[in-house]
Amino acid sequence: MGSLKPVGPAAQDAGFLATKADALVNWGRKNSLWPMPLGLSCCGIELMAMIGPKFDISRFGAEAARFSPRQCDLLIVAGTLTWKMAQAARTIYDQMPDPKWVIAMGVCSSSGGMYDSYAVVQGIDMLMPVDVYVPGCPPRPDAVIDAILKLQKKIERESPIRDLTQGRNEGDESGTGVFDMPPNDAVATSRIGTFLDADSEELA
Amino acid sequence: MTDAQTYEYTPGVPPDDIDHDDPLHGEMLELHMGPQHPATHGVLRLGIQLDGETIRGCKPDVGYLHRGKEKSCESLGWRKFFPHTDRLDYVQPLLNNCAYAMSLEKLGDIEVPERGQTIRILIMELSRIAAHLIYLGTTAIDLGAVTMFFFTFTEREKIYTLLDAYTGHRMNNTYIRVGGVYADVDASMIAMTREFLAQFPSKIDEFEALLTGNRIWYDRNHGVGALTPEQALAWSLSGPNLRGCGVDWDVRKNNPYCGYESYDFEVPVGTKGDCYDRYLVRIEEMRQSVRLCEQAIDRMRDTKGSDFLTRDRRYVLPPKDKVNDSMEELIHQFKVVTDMSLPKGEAYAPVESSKGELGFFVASDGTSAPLRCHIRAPGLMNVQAIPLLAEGRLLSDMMAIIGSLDFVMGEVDR
Amino acid sequence: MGVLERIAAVRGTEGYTAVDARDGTPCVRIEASALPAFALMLRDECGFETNTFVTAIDRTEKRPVFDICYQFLSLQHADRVRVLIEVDAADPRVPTIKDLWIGASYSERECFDMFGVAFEGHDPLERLLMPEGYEHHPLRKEFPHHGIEPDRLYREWERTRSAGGKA
Amino acid sequence: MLTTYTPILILVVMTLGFAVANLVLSEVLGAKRNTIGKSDAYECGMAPVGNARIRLSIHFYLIAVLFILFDIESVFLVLWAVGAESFTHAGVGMLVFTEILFFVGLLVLALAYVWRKGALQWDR
Repeated sequence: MGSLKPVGPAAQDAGFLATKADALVNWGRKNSLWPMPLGLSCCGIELMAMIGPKFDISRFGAEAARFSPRQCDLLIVAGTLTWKMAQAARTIYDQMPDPKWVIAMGVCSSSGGMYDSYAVVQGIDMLMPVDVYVPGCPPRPDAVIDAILKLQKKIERESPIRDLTQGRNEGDESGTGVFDMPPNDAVATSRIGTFLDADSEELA
Repeated sequence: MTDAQTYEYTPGVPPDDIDHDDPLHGEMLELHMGPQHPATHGVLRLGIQLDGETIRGCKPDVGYLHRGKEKSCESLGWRKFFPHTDRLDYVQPLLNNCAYAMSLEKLGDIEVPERGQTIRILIMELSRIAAHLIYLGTTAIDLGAVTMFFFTFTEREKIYTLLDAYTGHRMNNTYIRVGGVYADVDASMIAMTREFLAQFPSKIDEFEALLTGNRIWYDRNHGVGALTPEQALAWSLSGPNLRGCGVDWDVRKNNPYCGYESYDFEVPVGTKGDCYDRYLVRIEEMRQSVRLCEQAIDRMRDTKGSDFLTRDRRYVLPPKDKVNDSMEELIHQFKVVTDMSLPKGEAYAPVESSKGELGFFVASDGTSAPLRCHIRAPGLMNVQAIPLLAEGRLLSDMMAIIGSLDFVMGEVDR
Repeated sequence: MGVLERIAAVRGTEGYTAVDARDGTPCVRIEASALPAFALMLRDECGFETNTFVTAIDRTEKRPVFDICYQFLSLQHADRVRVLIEVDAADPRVPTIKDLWIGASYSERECFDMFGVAFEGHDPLERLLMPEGYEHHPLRKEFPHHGIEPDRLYREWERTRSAGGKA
Repeated sequence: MLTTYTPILILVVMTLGFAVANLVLSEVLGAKRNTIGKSDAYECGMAPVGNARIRLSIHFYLIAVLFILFDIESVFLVLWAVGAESFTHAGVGMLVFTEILFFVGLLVLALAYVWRKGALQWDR
C-alpha cells in the first residue's frame, strides 16, 4: 500500500532544516503511539486480543495502553458509541494532550454499523475528527494493526516543526485563546441537529 | 481485616450513623468510577461516595451501551435478529445465539436433529470456556496479576482459531440457525478441537498454580463480597454467583435442554459465597466444560453424516444447489427469506450462560416480526448486586467485587 | 405437585384465571390490584424464591392495553410461573413487587424507562437505560424506529471549561 | 587543573541541564492548543461532581507521620552501617552497637504502642 498521497510541492520549498527536523520528530511520534483504548463493546475484546500475545501491537511501539487520556496520543474508539456516552467520549478526546490522532475501530464507530436505532451515534466523526476508519464487525486484530501502519504513514507526512517555525499553530481561529477540534464529518454528513424533532410532521 | 461489615442496606443512601465531626470520618468525597474505566469491564458508571477509603454509597448507572436491540428486533423480524444476539454478551457470542434459537424453537415447536444438538452443546461449552477465560484474565489484571491476562488470552486465541474453523469468523459468528446449525463439522475441525481439549486442563492447572495458592490473590478475594444464599436469591442472582453461595442450581441440570440430561458432568458449588468461592466455581466449571466437549465429540462420530439442520421448510432455508433446480425449493427459500413467521403466543427458554440464567422471552402475534422480544440478562442482576456487596468495604475491594460478579455491558444494556 | 395445583391449594380458584402458554409454562392472569397479595402468596406459600424478570408487552395495535408480565422461579420445585396483568395503555399503573423481591427493582426501572409503566411504591422510580433528561418511552409501538432527536442532550451539553456541572 | 570536585560539578550540570532542557524544549516546541475542557479534571469522562477540597479523615495524616518516624530511623541506621568499619578499628565498635540497639529498641517500643492502640488498622 503506497503512501496515501504523493508528497506535494509545498514540502520542497519548506527548507532543509524544517523537513529534516520534521522527519526526526515524526519518526519519534509514529513509533511510540500510546493508545487510549476506549473499549465500548465487542471491538474492545478484539482490542484486548490485539494487545494480547498473539497479535501484539508492541511490535509497533503501541502497547503502553494507559487508561488515562493525559498520557495517550492515539484514541482508539472500539465499539458502539451511544448518545448517552457521546459526552464522555468527546470529553476524553478533549482531555488528550496534542498531538493526538483517532482511529474509529469497527463499523459501529465509523458509521453506526448495524444499529440504525434511537440511541446510537451514526459515526463518531460527527463528534470528533477521525484519522483512520477500520471496517469490520469486529475487525480482525491484524486489520487494526494495518490501520495503525496507515496512521504511521499519515504521521510521516505531517510537519510540526515547519508549522512551528512559520508560527502557524500559535494562534487560534476564534481569538478567545480556545481551540475547538471540529469533527471532520467524512462518513456521515453532519446530522447533528437534523434528526426528527418531537413535533415534526413526519412523526404524525 | 474485620469480617464483612454488613450495614443495614438501603440502596444509595449512606448510613447516617457516622457523625461527621468525629475526626476519624472526614466529609464524603463523591466521585464517578465512570463509563471509561479499566476495572468496570465495559461502560458502567458507579457513583461512589467515599469516606476516606471506605465506600459509603455506591449507585450503578447503566445504559451507556444501550443500543435499543429490543426495538430493532421488532422491526427486523425473527431471522434478521440473529446477528444482534451475537453482540449481546460479546465474550460468548454463540451461547446467546443458541438461547435465542431455542426460544424460537420452543415458540414454533421445531425439533432440532440429534447432530445439530450435539454441535450446539460443543459450541456452547467452548463459548463458556472462552467467557470464563475473559473473566479470569481481566479480573486478575485488575488485581495486579498481569501475566494472567497474557496466559488466558493465549488460550482464548486457540479457541478463536477453533471457532474460525467452525464458523468462518473469530468472534460474533452467527453460526446457529432456527432448527440447528449453519454448517456441518468435519473431521479436521474435530481433530483441532481434540488437540485443544487435550492440552487445556494442564493450562488450567497452570492458572491455579499461579492464583489459587497465591497469598495476594487469596487475601484480595477471601471474605470480600460475601453473599448469603437468601440474599443471592432475593437479588435474582444466578449462575456461578448463585452457586458460589452454596445453592446447587444449574439450568443444565434442573431444566435440561438440548440433550444435557444425557451427558455426565458435575456442577461445582461453593460454600461461603465470597469472591474466592466464585473464582473456584468458575475454574471447576471450565474443567467440567472440557469433559462435556469431549463427550460431545465422541457422540459426533455415531451421528456422522446425518443432517444437522431440521428439514422443516417453513423455517429453514433449503440447500443452495436444490434451490437452483427445483421450483418448490425456490418458493420455500423465498417464503423463508421474506417472511419467516412463527405461531402466536409467548415463550421463554432459559439457558445456563457463563453469567447466569440467560433467556429470551419472545411474544409473537403470528407475523414475521415479534410483538416483543425481551432479553433476560443475567449481567443486569449482577450489576444490581454491586452496592449490596461493595458498601462498607474499601475502595480497592471494589475491583475484586466487580471482577467476581462478572458481567458484560453489552448484555446488561442490550 | 404442579404450580397451578399449589396455587389452587392455597387460594382456591377465584381471583386468577389460568392461561395456557405456548411453551407450556404455567401462566396466570390476575388483576393489577390483586398483585401484592398474590405475589406474597407466591413467594411464601408456593415457594417461588426468585424473580426472573418483569417486562411489558405493548398490544396497542389490537387493543389499547399493555400486558405486564412477571416470571418467577422456584428452586425447590424446579418450576416456573408467569403472571400476566392487563393495564390500560393510556395510564399503565401497577403496584411494585420490589419490597418482596429486591432483584426486581432494575427490571421495574427498565420497564418504566422503556414503556412508561408507573410502578406504585417503587420510591425512586428513575430511568435505567436512557439518560435522565429523556422524555419519551422508546419501546412503545408509536415511538419511531430512528428515535426523536437522539442528539438533543449532546447538543445542549455546554462543554464546561470549569470543573463541576453535571455532564 | 581538575580539582577533586569537578566530576561532581559535571554531574550536577548534566542532570540540571537535562531537566531544564527538557522543560524548555517542550515549552518552546509544544503546540499550545488550549481546547475546551482540556484543563478540566479527568474523571472517567464525566464532569467532576462535588469538589476535592474536603476534610479528610485524620487517619491519612496518622499513617504518614508513622511512616516518616520509621523512615528516619532507617536513615540513622544507614549512617551507623557506613561508619561501622571505622568504629571497630577505633575500638568503640561495641559501644556504638549498643547505642544503636538502644535506639532501635526505643522505636520498637513505639511501634508496639502504636500497634496496640490500633492506629495501624485501617478501617475502624
